[in-house]
Amino acid sequence: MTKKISEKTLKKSFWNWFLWHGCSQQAESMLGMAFAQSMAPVIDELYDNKEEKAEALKRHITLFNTEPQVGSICNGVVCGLEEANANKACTPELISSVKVALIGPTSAIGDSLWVATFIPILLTICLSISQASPVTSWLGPVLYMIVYPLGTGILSWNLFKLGYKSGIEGMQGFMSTGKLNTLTDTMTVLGLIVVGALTASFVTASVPFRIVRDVFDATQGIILENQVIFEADIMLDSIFPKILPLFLTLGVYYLYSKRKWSPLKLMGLILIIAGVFTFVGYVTGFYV
Amino acid sequence: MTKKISEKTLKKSFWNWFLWHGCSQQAESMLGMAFAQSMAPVIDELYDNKEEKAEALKRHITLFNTEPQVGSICNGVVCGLEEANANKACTPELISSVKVALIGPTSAIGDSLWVATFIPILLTICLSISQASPVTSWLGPVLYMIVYPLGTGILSWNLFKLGYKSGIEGMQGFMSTGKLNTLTDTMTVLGLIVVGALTASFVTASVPFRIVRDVFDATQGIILENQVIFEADIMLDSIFPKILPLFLTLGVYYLYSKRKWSPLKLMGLILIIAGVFTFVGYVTGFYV
Amino acid sequence: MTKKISEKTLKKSFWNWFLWHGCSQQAESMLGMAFAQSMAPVIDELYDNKEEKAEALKRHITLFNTEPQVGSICNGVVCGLEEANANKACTPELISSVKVALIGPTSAIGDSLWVATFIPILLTICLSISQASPVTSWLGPVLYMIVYPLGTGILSWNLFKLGYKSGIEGMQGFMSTGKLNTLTDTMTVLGLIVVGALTASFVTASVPFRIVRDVFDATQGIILENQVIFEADIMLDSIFPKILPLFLTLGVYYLYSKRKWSPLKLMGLILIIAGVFTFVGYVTGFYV
Amino acid sequence: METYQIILIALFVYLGSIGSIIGNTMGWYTLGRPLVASLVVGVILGDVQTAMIVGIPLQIMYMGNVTPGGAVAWDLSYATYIGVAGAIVFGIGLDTAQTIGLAVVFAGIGGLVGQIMWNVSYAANLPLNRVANKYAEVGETKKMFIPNVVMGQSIGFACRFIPAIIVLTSMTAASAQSDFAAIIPGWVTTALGVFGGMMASLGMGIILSFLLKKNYHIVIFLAGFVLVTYFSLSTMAVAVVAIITAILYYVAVSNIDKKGVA
Amino acid sequence: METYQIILIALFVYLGSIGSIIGNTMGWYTLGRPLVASLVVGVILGDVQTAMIVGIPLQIMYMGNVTPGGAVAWDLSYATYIGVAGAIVFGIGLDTAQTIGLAVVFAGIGGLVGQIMWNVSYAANLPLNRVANKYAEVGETKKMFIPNVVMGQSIGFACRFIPAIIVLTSMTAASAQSDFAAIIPGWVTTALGVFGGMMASLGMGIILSFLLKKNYHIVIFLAGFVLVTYFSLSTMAVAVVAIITAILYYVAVSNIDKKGVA
Amino acid sequence: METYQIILIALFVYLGSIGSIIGNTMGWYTLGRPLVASLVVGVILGDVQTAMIVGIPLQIMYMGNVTPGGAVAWDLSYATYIGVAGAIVFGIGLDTAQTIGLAVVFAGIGGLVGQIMWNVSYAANLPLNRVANKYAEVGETKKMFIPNVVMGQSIGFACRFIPAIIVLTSMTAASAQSDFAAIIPGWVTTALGVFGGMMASLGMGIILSFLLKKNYHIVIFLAGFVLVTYFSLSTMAVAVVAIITAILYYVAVSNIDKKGVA
Ligand SMILES: OC[C@H]1O[C@H](O)[C@@H](O)[C@@H](O)[C@@H]1O
Ligand SMILES: OC[C@H]1O[C@H](O)[C@@H](O)[C@@H](O)[C@@H]1O
Ligand SMILES: OC[C@H]1O[C@H](O)[C@@H](O)[C@@H](O)[C@@H]1O
Repeated sequence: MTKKISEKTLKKSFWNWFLWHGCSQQAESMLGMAFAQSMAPVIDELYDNKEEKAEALKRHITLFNTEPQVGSICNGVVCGLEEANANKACTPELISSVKVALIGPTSAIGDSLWVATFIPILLTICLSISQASPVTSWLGPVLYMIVYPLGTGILSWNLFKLGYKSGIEGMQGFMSTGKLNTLTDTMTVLGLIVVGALTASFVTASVPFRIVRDVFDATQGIILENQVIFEADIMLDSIFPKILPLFLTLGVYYLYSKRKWSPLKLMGLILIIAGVFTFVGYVTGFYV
Repeated sequence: MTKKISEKTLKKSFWNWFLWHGCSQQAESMLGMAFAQSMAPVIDELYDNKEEKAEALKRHITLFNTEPQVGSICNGVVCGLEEANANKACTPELISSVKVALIGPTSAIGDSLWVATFIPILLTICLSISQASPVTSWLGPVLYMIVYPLGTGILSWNLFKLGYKSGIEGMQGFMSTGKLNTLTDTMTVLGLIVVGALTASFVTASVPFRIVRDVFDATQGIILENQVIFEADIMLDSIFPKILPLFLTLGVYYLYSKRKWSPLKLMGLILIIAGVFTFVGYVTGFYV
Repeated sequence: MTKKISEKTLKKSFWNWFLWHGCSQQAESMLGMAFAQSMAPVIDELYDNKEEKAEALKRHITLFNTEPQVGSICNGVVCGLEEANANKACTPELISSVKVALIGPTSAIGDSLWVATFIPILLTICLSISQASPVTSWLGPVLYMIVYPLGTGILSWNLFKLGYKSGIEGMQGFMSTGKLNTLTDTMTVLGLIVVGALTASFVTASVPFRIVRDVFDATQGIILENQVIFEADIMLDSIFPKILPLFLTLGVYYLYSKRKWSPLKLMGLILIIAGVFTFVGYVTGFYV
Repeated sequence: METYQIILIALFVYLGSIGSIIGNTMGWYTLGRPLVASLVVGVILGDVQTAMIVGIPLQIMYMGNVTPGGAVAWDLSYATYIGVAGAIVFGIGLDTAQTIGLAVVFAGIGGLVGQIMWNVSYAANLPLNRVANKYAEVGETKKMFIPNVVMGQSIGFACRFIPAIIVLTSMTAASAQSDFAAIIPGWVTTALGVFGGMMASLGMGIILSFLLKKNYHIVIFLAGFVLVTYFSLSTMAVAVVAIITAILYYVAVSNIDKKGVA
Repeated sequence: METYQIILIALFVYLGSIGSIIGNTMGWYTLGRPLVASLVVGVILGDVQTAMIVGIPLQIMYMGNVTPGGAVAWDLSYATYIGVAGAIVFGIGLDTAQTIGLAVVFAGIGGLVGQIMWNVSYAANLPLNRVANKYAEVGETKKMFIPNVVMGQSIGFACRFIPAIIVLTSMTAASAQSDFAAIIPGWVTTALGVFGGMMASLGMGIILSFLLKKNYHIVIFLAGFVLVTYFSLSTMAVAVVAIITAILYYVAVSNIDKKGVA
Repeated sequence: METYQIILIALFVYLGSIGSIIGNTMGWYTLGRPLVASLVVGVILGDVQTAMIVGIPLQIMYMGNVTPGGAVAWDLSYATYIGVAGAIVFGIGLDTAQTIGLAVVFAGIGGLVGQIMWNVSYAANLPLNRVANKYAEVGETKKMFIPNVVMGQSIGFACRFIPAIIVLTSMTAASAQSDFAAIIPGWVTTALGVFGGMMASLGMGIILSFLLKKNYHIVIFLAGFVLVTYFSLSTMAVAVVAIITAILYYVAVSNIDKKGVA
C-alpha cells in the first residue's frame, strides 16, 4: 500500500518549523535540530520501526540552514522526498543531497528578497503612515504587526505545500532538464540586482573630511570667513555616487568570503573605522 | 504573357481603401466589403472571365480587419498575391491564409504604435503650441490638420507599395526562414512596451478615499483642524505608482479576453465603478 | 638559443613611443615613423645582420595609426610577435596583418573611452574644485597636471606589457576561438554607447528662431507686449531632445564616412552653418 | 445657434465620426479629435477663443482613445462637437472653470449618444453583407461600391447627422433657460471626468488581448509601464526606447537562430 | 521604571530576539523591529508619543539589518527596547533632538549587550546537539522537541531576559542622577550613528558571498547599485525592475537552451 | 607683454600642441587643456585669478575636443594660450562677462591660426618618409630618431613657436589702442560660441565612422544618447552603464557561442 502523509501531519510539521526554527541555532548544525523536529511527525507517520525512524532522524539533525520563512519550501520538498523514500521511490542519499543543494539558493533568496527587501518596503510604508500625524503614529506599527506576520505566514505555508507537491518528480524533472540551474541562475540575477540596490540605499558612510579657511574675494575686495574649500564627500560622490558604501561592502565581502573573517571580527573592524572617521570629522570641523 | 497590375489600378485600389475602409464596418465581416471594393479594380484587371472574378470577389468579402492606415500593407501584399495567382504562381488558399495571418499583427501594431502613440505625441506638440498664447491657439489644430493626414497618407501609400513589391516572394522568403515569426515577435515586444507606457500615461484612476480629522499636536499643545491623516491614493502609489490604472487595465483585459465580455458591457462596468468612486469621494470629503 | 627582449630594451621601446609618437605625424604613414623608432631598439636586439634589421624596419615605417596612449598595447603585441619571429615562431606577414587589424579597435576605443570620456570626467572634477573658491582655483589644474599624466603613463606602460606578454600565443588563441571578434564587438558596443552619450553631452546646436509679437489677452482685455509665441528650439526638443546635435553629428558622420569629405572641408561647413545660425538668431531677436 | 450653424456642426459630427466617407485618416483621426473639432465649432459659431479654451482640456481628457476591433467605447467626434457647442451656447457670462465643466457635461451627453448610434449603425450594416454577396456571386466588381459606400454611408449619415441635429436643436431651445449651468450638479462633472480617465483602460485592455500571447509577455508590458512611472519618461521617450530595444531584440534573435541552424 | 514595567520590557526583549519561542516571523521580524518595539515600550511606560518620536529615527537607522548565516551583527531587539526605554526614562525635559540622541546611545549600549548575549547563546547551544543525537539514535521522534525547544529556549530565555533585567534596573537606578543626558558627550552619539550606517554593509557583504558565484556577477550587483544612485529608483522600484529582468532572463535562457538541444 | 613673457607663452603653445616633443600625454592632453593652459599663462603674466576666470569657461566650451585620425579640427593649445593672454592684456578695467567675451574672441583667432599651422606641419612632414625609408633600407636602427624626432620636431617647433611669437607681439603692439574691446562686435563672440559648440560634432562624427560597422549599430549609439537626454545621466554614469552592459554582452555572447559549438 502506498504511504501518504496526512494533511494533519503536514500541518504539524509546518508549525514545528514556523515557530521553532530558530530555537536551538548554533554553529555546529545551524538549524539542524529544528529541522529534525519539523520532520519528526512525518517520520513517525511514514516509517514503522525504530530503526527506520532512527535513520531518518539522524539524517535530519545534521547541518541545515536557510532563511526560515521562505525556506519552508525545503521542508515541504523533504516531506515529499521522505514520502517517496517510504514508498521505495527515492533514496536517503538523494534526500540528503537535495537538502544540501537547497541551502544556498533558499538562504540567499530569502535573505535578500524577503528580509532585506520586503521588510524595508513594508516598514517604509508604515513609517510614512506613522509620520503623517503624531496622534495616529501608532497606526504604522499596528499595521505592520498585522500585515507582516499574516502575509509571511501565508507565504511560508504555501511554499511548504508547493515544495511538498512538486516533491520528487518536480525535483527530478527540474534537475534532468537543467531547469534547476536556470532557475538558480535567475534567482541569483534577481538577488544580485536587489542586493546592489540595498547596498546603495541602506549602507551609509562618508569621509568627514573638510577644509575650511578664510578666503579673500578679489572681485569684492573682502575676506569671506570659514569657507568650505574642500569637502571630500562631495568630490568622491562626483566621481561615483556612494562610492564609499560600495567599497565598504565589497571590502566586507572580500574579508568574509576570501579571508574567512568572522562576522564578529568584521564588526570590530567597522567599529574602529567608525571611530576613526568620527575622530577625523571632529578634527576637520565636519562635525561640531 | 505575364499579367501585371498597372500603376493606375494600384492607385485606384489604394484610394478605394484609404477613403472607404470604414464605410460598412460591422460585426460579421468587419472591413470585408471595404477590402473587396479595394480589390475590385485589381480583380477586374487580372482576371478575364466572370467566374474567376466571382471567385476572387467572394474570397475578399469574407471577414477581414486591421488598423486601416498602417494595415494598407495588407492590401498591397494581397495585390501582389493576386497577381501571382493570375500567373499561376500562387493559390487562392495561400492568399486567404496570408490575409488572415496578417490581421493580428497589423491590427495590434497599427493601433498601438500609430493610433495610440503617434497621434497622442503629435497632439501633445500641437497642444503646447496652442497653449503658448490664446491669440495663436488656432495654430495647433491647423498644424495637426496638415501634418497628420498628409503624413499618414504618405505612410499608408508607401506601406501599400512595399506590400505589393515584397509580394509573394517576400512573404515566402520570410515564412520559410522563420523571419516572419521573428518580425512578429519583435513587433509584439515593441507594441507591449508602448502599450505599457500608454496605460501608465493615459489611464487615470484614483481611490478618492481620505480620512480627515482634528488632531491634537502634543509638541505645540494645540488642536490642528481638518488634518488629512489618511489618503488612500498616496498610500497605494507609495506601494506601486499608478497601481490602480494598472489593475483596471488588466481587469478589462481579463474580462474581454478570457471572459469574453463585450466592450459595451465593459463600458457599463467602468461607468458603474466611476459612479461608485465619485460617490465615495464625496462622502469622504475627497471631492467637495 | 631562444631570443628574448631584455627588460631594458622594452622600456626603451616604450619611452620612444610614449614621448615621440606624434612627432612626425602626416597623411602618408600617419604614426609610421614613430612606430619604427619605437621598434628600433627591439629590432637591434633581436636580429643579427643588417638585412634582417632592414626588413624589419621597412615593415614598421609603413602606415600605422592608433590613439597612442591606449594604443601602446599594439607596440607591446608587436614586440612579442617580433620576438617570436626572431625565434621562427611567427611570420612577417602575420606581424603586419595583426598590426593593421589593431588600428581600428585601438583607435576607436582609445579616442572614445580615454580621450573623450576619461579626460572630460577628470576635467569636470578638477573644474568643480577650481570653481569652489577663487583663492584656490589653481588647485584644479595642478591636480589635473599630476593625475592625468601619471595615471595615463601607468596605464600605457601596463597595456604595453600586457600586449607583450599575451604576444603570439595570446593573439592566436584569441583568434582561433573567435574571442577576438567577441572582444572587438564588445568594445564596439561600449564605444558606441559612450559616443552616443558624448554627442548628447558635448555637441550643442540650437535653431535660434523665435517669433515675438504683441498679443491681445482677451481674458484680461490688455495687450501683452513682446510675447514669444514660437520658439523653434523648444518645439524641436519637445519632439526629441537634442535632435539638432544628433542630426549634426550624423550628418558629419555621413559626409566623412560615405562622401569622403575631409575634416577641413567639414570644418568649413560647420563654420558656415554657425554663421548662418548666428545671423538668423540676430534677425529673429533670439540674440540681442 | 442659427439653423445653418446646427446643420454645419451636425455635418462635421458625421464627417468626424468613425468610418465616415472621407476615411478615418481625415475624418475620425483628424476632424474627430477634440483639438481640431473645437476649432471647427469655434469658426462656425464665431468664437474661436472660447472654443479652444474648452477644446484643450477635452483633448487632454480623451488623449488615450483607441478603438481596437471596432470597440468604439466613446464617440470622440460626437463628444467634442456637442461639448464645445454646449459650452459656447450656455457658457455666456461664466468663468473659465465653469465653462470647461459645462463642456465636460455636454461632451458626456454627446459621447453617449454617439456611442449608442455607433452600435446602431454597426448592427444596421449587417444586411449589407447579403447585398455584397449577391454582387460577388456574379463577379460584379464594378458594383462593390454600392453595398460598401452607397449603402454603408447612407446608414452612417443617418445615424450621425439626424441625432446630432436633434441634440443641437434641443440645446438651442434649452438655452433660453439662461441659468442652465446652475442646474448641472458638480458631481456630474466630477463623475464624467473620472469616467473619462478610466475609459482609456478599455482601449488598452483590448489591444493587450492581441499582444499578450505568452504569460511572460506581461512583464514586457510592465517594463513599458515602469519606464513611465519609475523612470518618468514620456510616451515619446518610451517609444524611442522601445524601438531601440526591438531592433536589438530582432538582431539578437536572428543571430541566435543563424547559429542554431549552422 | 516600576518593577512590573522592567519585567514586561525584558520579556519583550526576549520575545523579539532572534530565535525566540514564537518564531522569527512574529518575534525578531515583528516585535524586534524598532517601529513595533517603540510602540510596545510606549504602551508599557505609558508614553506612546515620545516612544514613537524616538522609534521612527531608530527604525530608519537600522533599516538595512539582515542576519545571514547566523551573523547577528547587531541585536535589533535589544537595541530598540533599551534605547526607547532609556530615552523615555532619562529624556524628561529634553527637546526632541536630545531625546533622539539619548535613544541612539542607549540603543548602542543595548545592541552591544544583545550582540554579546547572542554569541553566548550561540555557543551555549552547541551541547544540545549531543542530546538530540542521543534521541535520534533510538528513533525517539516524539522527543526531538526537548533539545530544540525546551533546552534551546531555556538558554535563549536566560541569555536575554536576565541581562535585560539587569540593564533596565541599572538604568532605573541611574535615572536618579537627573543630569545624565549632559554626561553623554556628543561624539558618542555621532560615532554610534556613523557605526549604525556602516553596519548595514555587514549583512550585504555576507549575502554577497552566497550570490557572487562568477566574476562577472559583480556587474549585476553594480547594475542594482546604479539603478539607485544614477537612476534615483527606490528599493521597491529596483525590486520590480529586477523581477522583470529575471523573468526575461529565464525565458531567454530557456529558449536558447531549447534551441541548443534541438 | 614683456619679451620674455611672449617667448615663454609661445614655448608653451608649442609644448602643448599636438605631437610636441614631450608627447601628447604631457603636452596636448595636459598643457594643451584650457584649464591647465590658463594657469600657466596666469603664472607667466602674474595674474592667476583673471586667467582662471577666463580659463574655466573656455574649458567648458571646448570639453568635447577629440582629434581622431589626425583630424585636428581646432587647435586647443593655440586657442587657449592666445585667448587667455588676450583677455589679460586687453581686459584691464573690463567686467567679468566682457573679459570672458574677449577670451572667446582671441581663442577663436588663436585656434584658427593653430589649425592652419597644424595643416602646414602635417604637409611639411611628408618628405620625412623619404628620409626614414633611406635609413630603413640599410637597417640603420640607431638613426630612426632623426626623421621622427629631430626633423619632425624642427618642423613642429617652427610651425608653432614662430607664428605664436608673431601673434603675441602683434597683440602687445595693438594693446596700446586701449578701446580695443569696444571694437569687437557682439556677434563675433556669439558666432564663435555657436561654432565651438558645433565643432564637437566633428570629433564624434569621425569616431563614429570607425565604430558604426553594421546598420543596427546606430541604435546602440542612440541608446547612449537617450541615456543622457531622457534619463538625465552624466557622461560618467553612462560610462559605468556602458561597461556593465559590455561585460554582460561579452559573457552572453561567449556562452551562446560555447553552446552553439557543443
Ligand atoms: O483593431 C483594428 C481596427 O479594428 C477596426 O477595424 C476598427 O475599430 C479600427 O479602428 C481598428 O484600428
Ligand atoms: O542566511 C540564512 C539564515 O541563516 C540563519 O539561519 C539565520 O541567520 C537566519 O536569519 C538567516 O536568514
Ligand atoms: O584616431 C586615432 C588617433 O589618430 C591620430 O593618430 C591622432 O589624431 C590621434 O590624436 C588620434 O587619437
